[in-house]
Amino acid sequence: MEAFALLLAATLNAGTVLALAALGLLINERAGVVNLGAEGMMLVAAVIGFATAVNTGSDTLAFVAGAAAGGVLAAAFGVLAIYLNTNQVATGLALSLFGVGFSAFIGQPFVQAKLGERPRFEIPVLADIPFVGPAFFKQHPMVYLAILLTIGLGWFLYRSRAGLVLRAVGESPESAHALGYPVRRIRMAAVILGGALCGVSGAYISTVYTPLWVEGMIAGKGWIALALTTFATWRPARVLLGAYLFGGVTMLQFHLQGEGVQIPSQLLTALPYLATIVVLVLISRNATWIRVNMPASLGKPFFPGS
Amino acid sequence: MLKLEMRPEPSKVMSIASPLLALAVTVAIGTLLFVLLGKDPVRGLQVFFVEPVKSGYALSELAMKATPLLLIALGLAMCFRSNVWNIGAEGQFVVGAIAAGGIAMMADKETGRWIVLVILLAGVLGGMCWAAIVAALRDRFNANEILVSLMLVYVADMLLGYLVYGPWKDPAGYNFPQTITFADPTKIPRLVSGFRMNIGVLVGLLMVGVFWLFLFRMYAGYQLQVGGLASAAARYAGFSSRKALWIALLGSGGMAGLAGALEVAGPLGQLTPYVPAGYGFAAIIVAFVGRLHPVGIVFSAILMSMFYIGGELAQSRLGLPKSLTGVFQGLLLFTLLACDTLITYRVRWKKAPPAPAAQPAAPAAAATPTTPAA
Amino acid sequence: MLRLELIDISKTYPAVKANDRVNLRVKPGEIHAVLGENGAGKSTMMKMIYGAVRPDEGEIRWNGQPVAVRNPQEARALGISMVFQHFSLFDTLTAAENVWLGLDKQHTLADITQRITAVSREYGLDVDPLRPVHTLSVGERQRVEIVRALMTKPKLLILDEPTSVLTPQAVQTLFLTLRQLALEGCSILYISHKLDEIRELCHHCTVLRGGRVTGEVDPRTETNAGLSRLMIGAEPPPLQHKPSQAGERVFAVNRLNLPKQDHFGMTLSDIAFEVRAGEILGIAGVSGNGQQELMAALSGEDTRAAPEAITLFGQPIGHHPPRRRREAGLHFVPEERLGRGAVPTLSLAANTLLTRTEAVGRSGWIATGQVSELARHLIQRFNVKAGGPGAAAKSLSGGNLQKFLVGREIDARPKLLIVSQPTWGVDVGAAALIRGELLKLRDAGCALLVVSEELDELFEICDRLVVIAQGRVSPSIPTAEATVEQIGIWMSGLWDGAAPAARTPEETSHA
Amino acid sequence: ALVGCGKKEEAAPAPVAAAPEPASAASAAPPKPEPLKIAFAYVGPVGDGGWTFAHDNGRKAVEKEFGDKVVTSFVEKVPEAADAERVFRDMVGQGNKLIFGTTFGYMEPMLKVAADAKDVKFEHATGYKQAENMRTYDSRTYEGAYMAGVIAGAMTKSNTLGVVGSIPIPEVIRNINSFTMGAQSVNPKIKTKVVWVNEWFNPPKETEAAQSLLNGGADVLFQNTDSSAVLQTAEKAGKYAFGWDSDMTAYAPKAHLASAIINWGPYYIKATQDALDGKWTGGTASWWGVKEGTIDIVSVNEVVPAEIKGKVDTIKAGLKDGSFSIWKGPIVGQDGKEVLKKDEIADDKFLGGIKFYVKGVEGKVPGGK
Ligand SMILES: Nc1ncnc2c1ncn2[C@@H]1O[C@H](COP(=O)(O)OP(=O)(O)OP(=O)(O)O)[C@@H](O)[C@H]1O
Ligand SMILES: Nc1ncnc2c1ncn2[C@@H]1O[C@H](COP(=O)(O)OP(=O)(O)OP(=O)(O)O)[C@@H](O)[C@H]1O
Ligand SMILES: [Mg+2]
Ligand SMILES: [Mg+2]
Repeated sequence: MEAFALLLAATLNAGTVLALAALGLLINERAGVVNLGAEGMMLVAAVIGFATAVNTGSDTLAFVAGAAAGGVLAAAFGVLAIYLNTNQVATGLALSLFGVGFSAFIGQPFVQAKLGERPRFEIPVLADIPFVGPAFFKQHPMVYLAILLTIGLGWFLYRSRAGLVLRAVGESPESAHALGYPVRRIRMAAVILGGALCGVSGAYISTVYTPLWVEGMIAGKGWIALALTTFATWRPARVLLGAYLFGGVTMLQFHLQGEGVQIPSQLLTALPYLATIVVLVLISRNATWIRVNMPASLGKPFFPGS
Repeated sequence: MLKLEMRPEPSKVMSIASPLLALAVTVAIGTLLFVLLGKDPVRGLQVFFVEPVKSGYALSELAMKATPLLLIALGLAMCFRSNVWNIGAEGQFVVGAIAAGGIAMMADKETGRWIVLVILLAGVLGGMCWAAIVAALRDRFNANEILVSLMLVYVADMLLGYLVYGPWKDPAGYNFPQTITFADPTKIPRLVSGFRMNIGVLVGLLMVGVFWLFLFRMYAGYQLQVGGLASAAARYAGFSSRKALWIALLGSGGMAGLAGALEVAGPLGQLTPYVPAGYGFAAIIVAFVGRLHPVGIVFSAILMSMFYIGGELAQSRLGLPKSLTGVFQGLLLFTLLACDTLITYRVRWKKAPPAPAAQPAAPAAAATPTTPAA
Repeated sequence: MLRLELIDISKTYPAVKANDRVNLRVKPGEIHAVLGENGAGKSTMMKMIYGAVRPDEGEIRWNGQPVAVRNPQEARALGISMVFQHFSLFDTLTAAENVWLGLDKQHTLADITQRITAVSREYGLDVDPLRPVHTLSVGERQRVEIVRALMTKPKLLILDEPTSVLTPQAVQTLFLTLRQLALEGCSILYISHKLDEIRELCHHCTVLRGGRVTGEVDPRTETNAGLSRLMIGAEPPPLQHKPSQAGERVFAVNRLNLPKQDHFGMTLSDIAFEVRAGEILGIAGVSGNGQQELMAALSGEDTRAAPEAITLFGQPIGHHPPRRRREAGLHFVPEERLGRGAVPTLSLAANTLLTRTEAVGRSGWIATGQVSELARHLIQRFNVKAGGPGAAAKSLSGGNLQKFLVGREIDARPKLLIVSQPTWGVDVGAAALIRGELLKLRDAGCALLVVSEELDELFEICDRLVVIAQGRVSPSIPTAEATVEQIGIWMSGLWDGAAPAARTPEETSHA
Repeated sequence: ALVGCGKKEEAAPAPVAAAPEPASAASAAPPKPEPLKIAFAYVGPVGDGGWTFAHDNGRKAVEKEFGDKVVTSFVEKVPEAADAERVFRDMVGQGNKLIFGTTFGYMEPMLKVAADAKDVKFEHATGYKQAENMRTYDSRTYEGAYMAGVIAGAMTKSNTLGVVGSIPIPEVIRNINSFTMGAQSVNPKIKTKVVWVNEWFNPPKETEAAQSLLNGGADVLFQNTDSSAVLQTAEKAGKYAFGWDSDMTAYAPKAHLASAIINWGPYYIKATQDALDGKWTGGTASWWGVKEGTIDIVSVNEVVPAEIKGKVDTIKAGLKDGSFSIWKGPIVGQDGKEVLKKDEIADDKFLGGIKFYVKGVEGKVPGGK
């Protein structure tokens, strides 16, 4: 029982990392822009966030710095993909490539750096409830923030006017343009926001999740976050659930190994990826569901003709 | 402020000038970077652009490095031209290598040289099989091929890991994760003795011709591209999008598998967990930098390899870190993409929004060539 | 005082001068027509008034004051609303959300939902605010657009070709609404190239040609011929229309039933008609009534039909893909030129390969010389203005590309030619040429099926007519015996023997 | 020609910087014995904080020891694939006379290059193939693992230890076994859980694996991966863990029980000295450990009882003078079968081929039969 509670707690934590980035990517994809540069943005944000935490001792500042770094890179991507109409897939890949190299490059001085003592978190009283406490109430505030963010984003997209405009831009940039919405500026804002959230996730990884900086430490989480948005058919709550699911499968495979389950460890390691494919297939079978939820202009450049 | 304006027709001049411009900008940024790092920029550029081509041996190495990139990128270019986004060539490369390795392991000293052909074929089939999973899931369940192909990269890595740690492990290898080293007859024939460059280079160049002909001279290739450019037109003409999907994925998977086979039966000579070397991902960039054109890809594959090799040399010659290679490659791609914009758009200096009163029209606008009007 | 005045407005696009020092004066409560052939610059002018495009030079005055309308929000703040020629709706959003997006901030969605109901009652424009737009018919979509425009209580309403998607009866309803608005003091800018409509509705008319104002008249006192002269400088040459000699039955559609493929489509039920050699059968109807689905089924883009439902020379072809149908002599010109009939970025030569495979050898090898030769031949034969076989399809103007595409199919010597919207968005000269070519083909013994939303065109070239409404097709009637009124009624789905299930189409429910 | 001596007025090359330019160096300096050029090929980034980092520290030790008698350079992140051969050939081409390849995967490429460059000396880490101008070296990392095990056995309350395994090669399995045996030497009830991440270096994955071990009841962790992620995860959870390869105290002052470190410096200095003295011979294998000073356990935490610290010191001393052997029978495998009879001491061949878990380790060796 205790072990299960801890597995749950670890799952939430692992899921949070993915959820933060995936929610960010969801925002820019809702506006019709695919940014495959997530991995690169997260890496650069991880090193900048880590450097900030080392120098200031403040995790909060690290998140802010990470967000700024992610935002800046996303803006570079945005200028190319939105204002210069470059191919989004290629530009995103270039950003990833650049980010991997650049983060390693600027990160050299921080490889052996260490952070101050990592604070521990628990919510008084609630944390002491048996089972529930260890499972849900001993988490970093970011875990709860991610949940709030999901709720907030859901509200924003489906209840607020600004969210409606965002969806409208992703649905039909031509129509939005005709109605007088500054499509490219909105897309740009969404891309920057998406990058900033990827940045927060990167900084969270290097300061809280695995508090250190080493090259390439994001190790594919950016790609998984990208997969999650499709996986979740661009709906915030599903992104969060998908992130937890993925985090759960990841933790579960280690858990099973630890319990000595007789399955080749390579198969277990491949499990999260196989799970993604399976879920993707299940979701995609319903074409209408995808059509209704997928931003219709996803990946297509828009160039106002005037 | 600067404004982009769609050109009535893509500029021929810019399509040649743009890669040069991009290279120039990258070189300029690189020079700046070298100066900032306190390195001699001339020496720095030399390491990246001269040393990799300065001798026969260097050229052979460059060709070796460029061959897998070239092969994979050719397949991907066809794929992307038909609007199928296979970004999992790395996985197809690995499975091609596994299949080729599986055959190569069966050979012994007595086996005839024909085995090389079988190995290459096995590689092609292996890559195709892996890509076929993507095609099938896309075709049958409409599953997004970007994600499926990407996820399958990790699965392929694990498959390779399972084999080399498990059933295929060299029994005499002290439990290290590797297969036996393949028998001599499996070795891909070299072109020049002493140089590692092998017939893969010729295969690569041959495939350039094949792909060029297929894309620009064959009806099937035409159909594929119409599907990618305008799916409604393809439906109207009666070109099957399913067929295009399968051809594109099988073709690019096969090429990636071929590259994998050439790699294991060539310089590697055995399967290890380190077969995946990132060629599949780098080739995506190679394909784009080469503008998805077979001939362009030859140049971009060479350029990319120069960056790789230059990156190694820059470490031992200048003490620069490896990460610089990625920075350079990223920058080159960024600038190239940006410069390519100039092919279809031109940059114009426009005044800010006009005041209520009249503003003179931009004089240049009137002088622009007009398209034939009805 | 004038509600709106444009003084010497110019707008240049890279390839054309869309507006060249145009002037426009609109009085309060006036229904003001802007007339002009395709590409005359009407839409550009409207977009400048609405702030969606910025003029290069010139002055806009609103109630006598010079203004800079920098974006549509500012236009709406002034009291200008616009219904676009190409709808600017968002498919997956509800009608209310679509309306909300077109308004400026202060309201809540709930508010809007209520007001939509009120406005639609006031003007007889039935709109269900909670339905997603993709479930609406074209007519309903237009009502959403109009309601959206009306919600801002505009002082000036711009309508860009609003009637191309409406039945004649629905047009009348719209006119009632517009007249009511005008009486309330709202000025209306009404764009159309349908002369009858303008003469019926409008108080004043500004005519554009080639981006310039070529005249200002009172349409109520003008004849069609007079307006036409102002619009294109001449009357189009009359067509040579010999009586037809219908021959054997070439093509028959019988009991064609097709369920719709998604929400966005229309179900085809029990469609039957036939086309004989040497005749042109016209299919009239308001767009969105199943034409697209029918064309897809006939062309082979959709092969779900039962094999015997479609026969060509007696052979069942319902399952055949487009290429097999073409081999059997069935050629098709779709209404979308760019993206369907032609690949925009490919050359004209390459575009011939979509439907013409003479240059493709058995091995699949393309003889490029032969391909260019064919393109050159088509350019010459059909008088296409283009840079040559190497010119990209998208570099051609609409009319020239249409000539090329129709020519591409005519030149293939089809036994049956199906043409959808042959002159859609094509200027008068090119339209006359295309119609002439179709008639020539008929006279040569080919069977033709023409789908068009323009009744005038159908009456001009067809020997027999059927009407498509709600996914059903009416019995055929010789053109000589048909009247516009009757066809108009049929377009609402009300023909004798129309299945009892055919509910009253929404387009006429508020008539 | 390889011997260089005499002090020069020029400063030694900057620590991290690579070789100065051969051309300028040659023209600027007065005629003098050429320095020995030494090159290192690393598999990871110098900044991995683990394996490659430790090797690079060895390289720096060589520079410090020999000053301007040597010139060192390195190439990092050399893939264990076709690229390696080119890098080695280039190192030869650059005039390096002593070349270190620091990972197993360089074995075949080094052999090939060695065959063509007879005047160059090749040193290959962790491999098993030699040539006349190529020899192998390795560290007895299991000695550090054993000593860490002793501490772990004393510190665990749950009697469950957790190991984050990288890649199931003999070395790593040997370390897991040694760690377990060390723990059992002070606490026979010990069980060890193992989780494989199938990578040398993937900090988030290591974190997740560590977390799942903690969740599964392990309260002292050990890892054979290259980052400090496991240690830091233990710190966050208030549990214990060890540093590996290099001293990691700083990363987790509370959780850090000790660091089992590899110090490649002594071997690299000896190899360089051999080369400088002309005494270098190929075809041999060196396997150094505590005795030669390449393996140590350092920075033992204060919370470790003095008694245990004393025990560790005794073991270390025993290893140093050869009076103590870790792999000395009786040793029983997981399945209960005796793998080493009483008082039998495993030879290096036995150690090199370990593919089984000893009793007390849970689970199954991946890929094992
Ligand atoms: N700041 C502005 N000043 C003047 N006109 C504007 C402004 N913003 C938008 N518009 C007008 O509104 C129309 C719709 O905006 P559009 O989508 O073109 O903005 P955008 O090009 O995305 O914005 P940006 O200025 O960021 O490029 C434009 O065509 C333009 O005429
Ligand atoms: N965004 C644009 N970029 C370039 N050219 C344009 C653009 N919009 C319109 N044009 C060109 O300007 C001219 C006038 O176009 P406009 O749409 O105003 O014509 P119109 O009178 O509305 O025609 P129609 O009856 O077809 O709607 C045409 O030649 C058109 O091709
Ligand atoms: Mg127009
Ligand atoms: Mg118009």
